[in-house]
Amino acid sequence: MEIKISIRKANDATSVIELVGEIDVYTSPKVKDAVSGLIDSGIYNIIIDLAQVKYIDSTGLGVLIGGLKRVREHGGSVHLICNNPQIRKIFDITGLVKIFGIFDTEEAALRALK
Amino acid sequence: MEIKISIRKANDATSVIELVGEIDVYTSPKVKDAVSGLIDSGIYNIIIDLAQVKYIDSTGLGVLIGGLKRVREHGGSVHLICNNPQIRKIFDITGLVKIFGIFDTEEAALRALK
Amino acid sequence: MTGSDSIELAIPRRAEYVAVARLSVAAIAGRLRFSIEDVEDVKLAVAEACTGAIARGSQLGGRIELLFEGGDEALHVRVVAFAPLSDLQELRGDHGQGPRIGALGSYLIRALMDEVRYEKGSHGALDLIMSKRQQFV
Amino acid sequence: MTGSDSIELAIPRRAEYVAVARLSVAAIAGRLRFSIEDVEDVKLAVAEACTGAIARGSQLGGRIELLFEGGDEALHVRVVAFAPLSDLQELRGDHGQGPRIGALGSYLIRALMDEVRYEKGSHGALDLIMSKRQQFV
Ligand SMILES: Nc1ncnc2c1ncn2[C@@H]1O[C@H](COP(=O)(O)OP(=O)(O)O)[C@@H](O)[C@H]1O
Ligand SMILES: Nc1ncnc2c1ncn2[C@@H]1O[C@H](COP(=O)(O)OP(=O)(O)O)[C@@H](O)[C@H]1O
Repeated sequence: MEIKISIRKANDATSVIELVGEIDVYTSPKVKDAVSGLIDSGIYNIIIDLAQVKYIDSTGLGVLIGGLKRVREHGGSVHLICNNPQIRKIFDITGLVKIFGIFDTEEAALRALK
Repeated sequence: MEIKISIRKANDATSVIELVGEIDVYTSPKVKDAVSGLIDSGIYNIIIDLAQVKYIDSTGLGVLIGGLKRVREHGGSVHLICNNPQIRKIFDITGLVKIFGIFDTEEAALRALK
Repeated sequence: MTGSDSIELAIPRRAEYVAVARLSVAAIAGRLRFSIEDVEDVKLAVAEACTGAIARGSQLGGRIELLFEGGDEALHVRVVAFAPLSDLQELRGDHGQGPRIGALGSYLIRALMDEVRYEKGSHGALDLIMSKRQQFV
Repeated sequence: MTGSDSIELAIPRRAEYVAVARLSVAAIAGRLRFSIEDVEDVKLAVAEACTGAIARGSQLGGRIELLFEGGDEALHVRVVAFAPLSDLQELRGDHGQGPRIGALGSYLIRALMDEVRYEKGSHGALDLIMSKRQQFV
């Protein structure tokens, strides 16, 4: 019932936020802080690694959407790493699969940025 | 919240009951039926494999104790396979560690029967 | 579960307790032998309902009360005092003016459950009632 | 959790619902940041209390009511109408005659929790009250 957040650079222009745990109304403010902090520091290409996220709710989706809106103002992008079928289903149901790039691996997400 | 039970012969005199799941007041009657059935069929050396059991309560312990009492009348034994620290703790707390043989592997349990 | 088999859960109307509701309903749906996928659906729908009750119901008292009932091959969940009566039109999709609260959450509840409705409850507030039918494969 | 942060759970007094109580209390203890080992302890103790309530309380109504309260660095659990009043002596360890019901279960509850007591509750039955202190490592 917690979330672990770690951030690292993939290259000069791109950072990866790795999330481990569950993203819900209690934990999503922490995710929002991490995303906002990165954007405030001038990083507009963000890969969010959801591979170890077992649960995401509408507040978590809202944080991802909010981040995407902000980076787009700078010509940036938010790509997601996700191969959990239950999580992918949530992106399908909400139609968010059409606005995010969703990839199985970090390599695929990085390739799509080039 | 379910229990899966499978029974197989280890040798002519010994059978292994493999349990997967949780043993509580709801599922322990099924375990009891399996143990009783084996004893009724004349098997008095029983290895109960708890390696994939994540939870056991007093009713589950009661079934193991009941089985042990019955096989002892025939000079038999009940050996347990268990390396989950939480489950071992329950056997420690209740003192049952002194009446059952508890082993890390099936090989060790079988060797102890010789 | 039959009529007398209902389960009640009351938690503080606060974000940190939504996980308790989520895990409790997962256990209930599991007990009813819902498939793993359906358990996940019900879990998310109940969590979204609690999240909505937190956002909408700050003036409705400090607790969220959930009633679960199984039977006729479905799980029925009532969220007591989910929202003030004045939210009814907006919740029914008749937007009116002003921003919509938690539109994504409401959308997910409707997508994940088989039936969703609102009813005037005993406390002069709206209850949210939702049902998930069991799939037999 | 403070006073107003209590959680209530009512389940049918039947074996198949003990798992629901177990998973709910695990979520509650987790939320209170109990260690994984302490969560397991509380989970088993609450399950044993429900199992005891099923064995002892068949005449005490069809439901088991559990009240959880966190605070002063401990989780307090009250099992309402755990047993009939006539069980008090035996529960306190004064065996009397006759066989003891669920001695192993009571023993585990005492071993796993920091405090266990019985109290005459509002329904003319015994409530079981147990507490687990939080370990700070
Ligand atoms: N399918 C979608 N595609 C794009 N944006 C969306 C989609 N669904 C919701 N949004 C946007 O995501 C944000 C958060 O949604 P929601 O949780 O419904 O709102 P709120 O924060 O008001 O509760 C809003 O800005 C909304 O416009
Ligand atoms: N530490 C122990 N060592 C040996 N036998 C035990 C121990 N604890 C309990 N037993 C036996 O295990 C059986 C089941 O225990 P328990 O669950 O307390 O009884 P009940 O079935 O009456 O509720 C009883 O026969 C009891 O005598």
